[in-house]
Amino acid sequence: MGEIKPTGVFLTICKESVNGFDNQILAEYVRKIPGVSKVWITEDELDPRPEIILKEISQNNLKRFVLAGYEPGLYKTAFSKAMAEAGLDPEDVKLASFSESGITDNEQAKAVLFCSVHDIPFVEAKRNGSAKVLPETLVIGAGIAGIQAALEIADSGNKVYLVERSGTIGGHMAMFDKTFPTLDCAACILTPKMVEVAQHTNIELITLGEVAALGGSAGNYEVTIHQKARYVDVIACIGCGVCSEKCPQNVYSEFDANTSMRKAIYIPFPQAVPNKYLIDPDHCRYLQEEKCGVCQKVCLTNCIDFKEQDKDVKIKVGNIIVATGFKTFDAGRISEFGYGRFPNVLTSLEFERLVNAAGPTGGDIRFRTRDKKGNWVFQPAGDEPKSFALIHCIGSRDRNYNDYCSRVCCMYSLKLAHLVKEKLPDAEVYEYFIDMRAFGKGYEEFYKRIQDEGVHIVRGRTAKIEQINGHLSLRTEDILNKRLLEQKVDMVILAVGLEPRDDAGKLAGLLNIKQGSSGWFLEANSSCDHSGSSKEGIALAGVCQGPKDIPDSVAHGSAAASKVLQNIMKGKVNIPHEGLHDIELRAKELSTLREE
Amino acid sequence: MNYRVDPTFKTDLKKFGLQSWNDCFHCGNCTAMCPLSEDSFMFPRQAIRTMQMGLKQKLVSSIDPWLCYYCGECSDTCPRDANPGEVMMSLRRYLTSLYDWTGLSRKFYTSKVWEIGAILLLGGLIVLAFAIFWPSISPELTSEGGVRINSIIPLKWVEYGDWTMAIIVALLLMSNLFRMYLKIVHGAEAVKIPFFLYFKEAWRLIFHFSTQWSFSKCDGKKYWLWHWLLMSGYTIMFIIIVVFLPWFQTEEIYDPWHPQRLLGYYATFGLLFGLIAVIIGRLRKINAKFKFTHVSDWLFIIMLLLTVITGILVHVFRLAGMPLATYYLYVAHLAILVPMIMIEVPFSKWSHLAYRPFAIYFANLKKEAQKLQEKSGTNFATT
Amino acid sequence: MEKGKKAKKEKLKLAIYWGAACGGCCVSVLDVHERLLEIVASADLVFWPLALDIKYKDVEEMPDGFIDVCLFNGAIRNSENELMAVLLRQKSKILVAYGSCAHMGGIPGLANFHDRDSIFERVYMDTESTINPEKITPRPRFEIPEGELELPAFYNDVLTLGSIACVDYYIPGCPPESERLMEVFRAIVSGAELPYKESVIGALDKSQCDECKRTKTDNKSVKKFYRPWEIEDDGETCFLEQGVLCMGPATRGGCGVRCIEGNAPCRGCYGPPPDVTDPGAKMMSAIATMVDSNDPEEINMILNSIEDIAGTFYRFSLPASILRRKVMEETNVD
Amino acid sequence: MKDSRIGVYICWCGNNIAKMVDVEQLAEEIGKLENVIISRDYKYMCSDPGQELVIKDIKEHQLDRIVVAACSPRIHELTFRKALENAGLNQYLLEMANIREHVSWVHTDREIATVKAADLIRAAIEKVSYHEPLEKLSVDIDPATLIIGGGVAGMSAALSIAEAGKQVYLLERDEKLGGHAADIDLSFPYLNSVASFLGPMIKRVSEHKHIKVYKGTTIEDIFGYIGNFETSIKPNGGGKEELKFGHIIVATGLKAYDPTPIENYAYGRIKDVITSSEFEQMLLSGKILTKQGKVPEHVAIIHCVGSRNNDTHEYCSRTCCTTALKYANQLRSALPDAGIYDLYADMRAFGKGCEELYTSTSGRNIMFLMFDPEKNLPVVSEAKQDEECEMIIRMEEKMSGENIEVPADLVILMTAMEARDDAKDISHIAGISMCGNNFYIEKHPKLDPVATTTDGVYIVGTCQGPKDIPESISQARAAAARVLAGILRGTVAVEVTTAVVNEDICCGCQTCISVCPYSAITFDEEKNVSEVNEVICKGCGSCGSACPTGAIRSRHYTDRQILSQIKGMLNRGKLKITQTIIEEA
Amino acid sequence: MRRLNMEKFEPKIISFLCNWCSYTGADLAGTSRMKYAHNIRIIRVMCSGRVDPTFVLKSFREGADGVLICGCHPGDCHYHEGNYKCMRRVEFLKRYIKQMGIDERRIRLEWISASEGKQFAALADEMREQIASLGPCRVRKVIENVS
Repeated sequence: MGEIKPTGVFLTICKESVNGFDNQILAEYVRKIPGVSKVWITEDELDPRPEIILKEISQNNLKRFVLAGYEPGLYKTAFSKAMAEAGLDPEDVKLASFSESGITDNEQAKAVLFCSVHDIPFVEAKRNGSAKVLPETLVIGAGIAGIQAALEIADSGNKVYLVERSGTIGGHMAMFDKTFPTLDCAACILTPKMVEVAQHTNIELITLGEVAALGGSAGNYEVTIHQKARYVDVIACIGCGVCSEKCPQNVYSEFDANTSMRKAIYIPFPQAVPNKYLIDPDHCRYLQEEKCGVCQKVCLTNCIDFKEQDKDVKIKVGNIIVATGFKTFDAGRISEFGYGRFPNVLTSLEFERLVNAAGPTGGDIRFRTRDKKGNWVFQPAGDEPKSFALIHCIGSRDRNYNDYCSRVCCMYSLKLAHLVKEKLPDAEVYEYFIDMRAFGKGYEEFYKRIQDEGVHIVRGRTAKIEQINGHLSLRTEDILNKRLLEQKVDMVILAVGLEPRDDAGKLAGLLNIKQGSSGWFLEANSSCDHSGSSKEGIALAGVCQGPKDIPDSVAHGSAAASKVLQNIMKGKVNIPHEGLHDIELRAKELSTLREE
Repeated sequence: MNYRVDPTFKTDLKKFGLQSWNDCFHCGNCTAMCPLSEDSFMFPRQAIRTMQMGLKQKLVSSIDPWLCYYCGECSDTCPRDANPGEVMMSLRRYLTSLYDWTGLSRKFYTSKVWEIGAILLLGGLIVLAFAIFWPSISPELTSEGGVRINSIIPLKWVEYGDWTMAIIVALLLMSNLFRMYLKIVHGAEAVKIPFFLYFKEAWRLIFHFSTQWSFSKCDGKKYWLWHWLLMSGYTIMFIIIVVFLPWFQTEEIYDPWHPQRLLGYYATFGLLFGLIAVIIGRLRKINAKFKFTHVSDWLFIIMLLLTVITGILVHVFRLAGMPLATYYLYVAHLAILVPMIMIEVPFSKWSHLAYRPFAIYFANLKKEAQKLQEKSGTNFATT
Repeated sequence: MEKGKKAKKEKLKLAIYWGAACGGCCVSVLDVHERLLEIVASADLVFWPLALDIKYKDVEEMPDGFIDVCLFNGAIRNSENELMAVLLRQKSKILVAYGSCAHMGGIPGLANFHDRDSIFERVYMDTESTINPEKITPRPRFEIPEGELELPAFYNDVLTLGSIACVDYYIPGCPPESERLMEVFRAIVSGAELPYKESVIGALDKSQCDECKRTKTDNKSVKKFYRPWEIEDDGETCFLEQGVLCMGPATRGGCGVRCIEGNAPCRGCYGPPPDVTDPGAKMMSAIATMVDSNDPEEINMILNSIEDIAGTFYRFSLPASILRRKVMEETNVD
Repeated sequence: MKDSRIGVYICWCGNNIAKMVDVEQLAEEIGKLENVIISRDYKYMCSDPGQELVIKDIKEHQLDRIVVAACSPRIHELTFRKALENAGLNQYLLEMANIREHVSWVHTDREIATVKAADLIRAAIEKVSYHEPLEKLSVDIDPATLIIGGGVAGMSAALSIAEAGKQVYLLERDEKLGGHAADIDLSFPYLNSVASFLGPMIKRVSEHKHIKVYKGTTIEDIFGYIGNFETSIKPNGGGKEELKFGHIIVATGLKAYDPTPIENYAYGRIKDVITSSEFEQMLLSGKILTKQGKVPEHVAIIHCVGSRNNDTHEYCSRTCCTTALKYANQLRSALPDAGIYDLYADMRAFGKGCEELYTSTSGRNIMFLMFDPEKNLPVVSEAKQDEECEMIIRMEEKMSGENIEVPADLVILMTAMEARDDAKDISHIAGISMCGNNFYIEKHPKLDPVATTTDGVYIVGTCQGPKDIPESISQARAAAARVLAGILRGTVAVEVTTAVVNEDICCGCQTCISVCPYSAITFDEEKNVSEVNEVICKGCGSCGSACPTGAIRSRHYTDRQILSQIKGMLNRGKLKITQTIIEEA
Repeated sequence: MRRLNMEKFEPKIISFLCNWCSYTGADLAGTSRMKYAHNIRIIRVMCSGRVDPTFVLKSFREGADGVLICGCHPGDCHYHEGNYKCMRRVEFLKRYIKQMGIDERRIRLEWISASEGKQFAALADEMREQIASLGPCRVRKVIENVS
């Protein structure tokens, strides 16, 4: 084994939210590694300014540096500069980034440090043996990313279990009207895929299912799926809809983002897959109070069974793909916008249903009004609003709610503005944004197009909404025109951001995968592997890893599938070293190999 | 004209308590949220922008910081935790120091040592003065016959002292206000103001001075009430002490319904209630505006509180007929009161009391002048 | 056996007749020049109003199937044409629709843009050189001193031969290329196996482009259509690629691409290749494909550069097309 | 109409159809039609007994054509096709009449609905009699893959495939692997070292037993179609090599925009105005110095250079904003006291962790200034002698509305990503379409972001549009998934209802070729005919209607089939049920 | 059995729908139980680009009073540009039939997406109204008279 040049190690843990590292323990550990001649803990011990570093280099006769911490790259350039000034190779500044590999504890941090000191990639050192892989795959979540991943694998001839918590597959995409920037209709492109899933012989679809337990290890997982009772025999049901027609119970339709009513026995939407009815046990009068049962009486095929019980399905799979998606931000949390108080302050998802040709009004834009039973719904008979405001960044880029950018809201808001203009050309549409993030292919062009369509696009975040005489009044600073706007509109659409699902933490616990600080599942490596999770044999697909638009989700879904296929074809899955000692040994071995 | 950006400007401002100077990403939420912001005076975002870019010339002529009453809504809803309200507060401190030609204001704001030192010095001088005079008057003090407050030091002397103090403070304030006027009205974007407007708009000065009405527009009349109680209490006390001291500080103790006592009680109550509310707020950090506290803020509060408490105690001991205690406390009272007035009023936080109404007055002057010019079709903004 | 021998030696009985035609087809028979001798050598002309003085009555007297081959040219315009078509069908073993008019209606077929009344109106009253104060138009029968005279009735529509009588073969062309005629003739004489009934002979299954020597590429996008004189033809590039409407792709070959060789675009006289129901529709479809725009307004502008769509695309085939004739809303023959 | 033995099955769909259509009488009447051997009505045709009924009848009555009048073919066409298959009949000899979605559910008059159903069924009968048996085809897939481009995307794809044990040929035009990523010091948003993952990646690619790397090699032409491509290459210094492969992944990457044409930025005129890639070189060398060798005291970063402007590129280059934030951090680290100015248009920090980077960067004393990317771009000019800085940038700051001057010693231009100059050549070679700005067009912008209209050819990374490293890797893997699935299947199913050229008719006019969106039609010079590659054809039928000679037939939707369907639909003929209800006008 | 009074003219309309958008849209109208005019007879083609002018002419020839062609919205075509090709053909055809004495309004090309069941239903009604107002198409009668 070759000598390690005299190395200075700068330990910095710069992100407040991250704890779990103990600088002292790490420093003590790293000091003992041969070749390490100086260790500084945080900026208190070494102000990382080039001139100070330069002084340290000459005082301690250092030849290289290892910067360790959560985001040590922040300091790297100062060290590179000092190295260059000292006549040393700037490439001898190595980073030991704990965030890159999603490391959260001292032992792994030590391993990363050890590898960095030895200049061995941590990923390589971690690589251990392998385990056999079962060819079956479990895909959790059947939104577009999950569907894509499932189809990708099923098309290769391997079995896929596709588990979906709701009664139909399709996820959020099925709810959308058009998709930006090409404006092709979501149903036109999604429903054929859904049908493909339904008809694929390699896909076993488990709707109303949720993962309840995970056993086994990478390559050979045993998963228990808790499947809720549908109360309708999927095979016998022919989807005629008589049951639903007669059902007396009205419930807000989740698929319509609670802007219309459905029955307690229902089909989420006409193109649902499976295209069979199901009973909402929380609202079914029979299941709640043993009264009614009309649906059973009118059913022509006798497919309704109130006695059906939830069941646990146990499956064995080699790989798991998590594609659980997101939920939209609860706009009611921001009291200034009056969502929940003012009926015509909508979330973008609600508006998405309103403009959808298959939505509650058949795509006609109407005020939200009370129906005969007093429910707030969109009805085809209502009046047309004449002016609209769209407010970006609701719950996103906001330290009071979510720090991160939800990535899709700018574009979908532009799209919604376009849809309004398309349906109501005389309507006035105002968009209030902070930064217009039109970054994807064709997005900027779309942004220009919307501007040309006469949508008033205003830079400035609306601060509050008040309802005055039936109008909604928005107060916004028009930054570029130095005006303070008090805009009166009929309808406000809040571009709500994306959030991890409420039970993301629970699932992470079940699967033993990590979540990042915002709650999104943590990728295997932040710089080069966004499809793996922190655990071998479990891949991530779509928004559950972080906000994404449709093409990115689809690509991400396919990428997850490629990880799985790779394992299946190899027949084995990598098993990482867990213990520090093993990694140290392996790193040493690798560095010896390199010397030779 | 082209402004040159200056990245070092904020280092100077930091000395005035500026903290998160660059967090703002300019969404405009604060301005839209601010109940006082209007088309002609949009703040705080623009002021923040000017500050971030280091456009000092522009900042000194700006009225915006004075229009802000720091309700804290902007800071509460700021998506970046950029704390616009606090920025405005810092700017006010900075501007105060700019208006102050003596340079003392800057010293007091930027250095704890200077501020505390000055207070101690002044307080010490008062105590010293008493210490020197004490032996010559002491026999009378202990004599029987109740407390004679004016015997510890001739009332005239105190009155002379008051007047001197008032004149010094007034001169300082007025000269500073004049500098403020020059910077704002004849600053970068000067407008020609017809003479009659100065009178026409004068009512605003009085109105705003006496009611602090703008503050009430900030949400929650509660805060306005606290503030007004504090402010009115302070003003009444200031006037009766400085101008009507012989009427106020009589040896004879009137019955409780006498206007002298009622006014005194009201002022004391206003001061005490307002202060307690502010202190609780600051301690609990209930509101954005209480989250960050500059040394000068605390010092002022403490000084005022001590003044009030010593004042009350003087009164209580006097009523209780405890001469010695009364006299000692009276000395302490003065030793606190004098530096408070001499330092806080012209150089520190309390100067806001004067700058604010004038800022509104100047702002409206500008606004009205602009309206007139627009009407007559001449170009305004002689930049 | 004797009979067979005799039959072999026996000359073919050939008839040629014209319906509504210009006479060009008959002339095309003569265009075989010296090979006429070859025809005469192996065939007897039993009926040819153009050349022989044989009356209809003589034909009527012939036994059924007496004529071996009858070349019928011209469309059916009046009752005489129809009568003769039916008669000749009866008397002929093989009835050949000879030339575009008999095949698809031909140029006379363009009269289907009008009806009888409007044609009479124009021809017998409105033409600049006509003086007809009594407004007399042809009548099928009228009284003359000698008695009642019967004349052929003028039909409202021009019909193809095929729609009147069962046609054995079609020889397309306006007029048919005489070389093709000789080929057919020789085939019949030689007793070779003839193609299936109702098929087109004397032409290729492939269309004009197959023979056309002009260079063709897949870049057929057109921003404006030109009439042949509006452009300077380079003589080498496919007409369509130059924006000149050429019916070549939807027209059978066999004529030797004579028009194109002569630097004129194909007009479609040889009729559609097999399987094409309506050559005009097919050609419209193909041409529309070439229109280089996705913007409705621009498309319309480009289409504006095409004169007389129906006349251009159905120059020879209107009576044989799907729609057959213009719908005359006013004078409909309900 | 050909002689055929047709069986007609009319579904009740419980009451869904039967309530609005008199199915029993219909079945009886239809049974009287020519060629209809069997005509039945049944409660649930899609149910197992319903299908059994069909199978039994086919066998017993030697039926050769089946018409099912039921729900939408989109729901159950596959079901009944399978039934036909089970009965030993070619599955394409089926036609469905949609009398539920298009009749019973949308009409309210029972008699009218019955007539309409009859019309649809008759049309189906007419059509089905012209149906032809079609065989499902498939082609074998060569398990090797060609990857063009050895950048991050190309290498990721290569590794994904090779790790699964399949052969990869990796072509790189340069002499080294790594592409643009190799010239980058740190990645955003977490400022991790790029070399730390790229180095091992290059090593693994170079040493992998299933990857054959050809450096300094370009490609001239590719022949074949999905599963069976071939090409010959001339590797550096070697002789000609023939390669055969089943899939192609194009990962040719991008080119940095040359900002010389933007006069405002004085690139090329003032030497301390540099591009982002030049700055990246500085970072790698650790020497952030002006051309005169001085440490800059003021550094300005200008966004959107060559992006979001009609004079250059209309599109947004997606990564520059966050890269600029990264630079700001690196500059702050190296030059703790310098003035750092970030001139941006919209801060597009959209990725995971990017907004957080923007926030934290704000805390590092960086001055953010906004300009309009479309008009009045900032102007960089040399400062006067007496100034402390080298350059002055004059701009209209949008957030304040002020005209300001920014001092600078070093100006970094965040140059746009643009398509490579040879993008067009590769697109011709691999059969990929390009959009106006020369980026490659994906098959479907949403659902097929890595495939192209040419089956078996995938586009990944920045050749498709600007992208950051993880996105490029994600795409590369997505393409790898496709390839691996293909290899695993071993064959690719070919669309059955393709177009086919009758060579006896085709005259070689080539009208069809430009019509085909998939370039499935090629021209055979020798035979002077067009040829449809059935492996590529998707069966849209556009060529069939464009073909002026009628030489192209769209299988299963032939002219004849549709024309007879029209006829059937409109000729009520002898059906009593229809005659008695509606008289012809 | 009832004999319908034909005083009210009920036109026959042939409709060509593309498989991916419009046919699905028409299906959606069905699944959503929207009621619309019965006059429409739907023929499914894979793409509106498959609609050959011959089909349209044939429909008139066989007695249709109107022809409705529906495809994916511009830019949405499953096969990229088939709908544009259809658009050009329809423009062409309209000119032709106009010359042939047929009202060009009898041919209509509309874009119906898979989610536009309601729009399809409305279109069917509208088309019926329009064609009814135009009266019966005489093509078939005329031709039958000819032959």
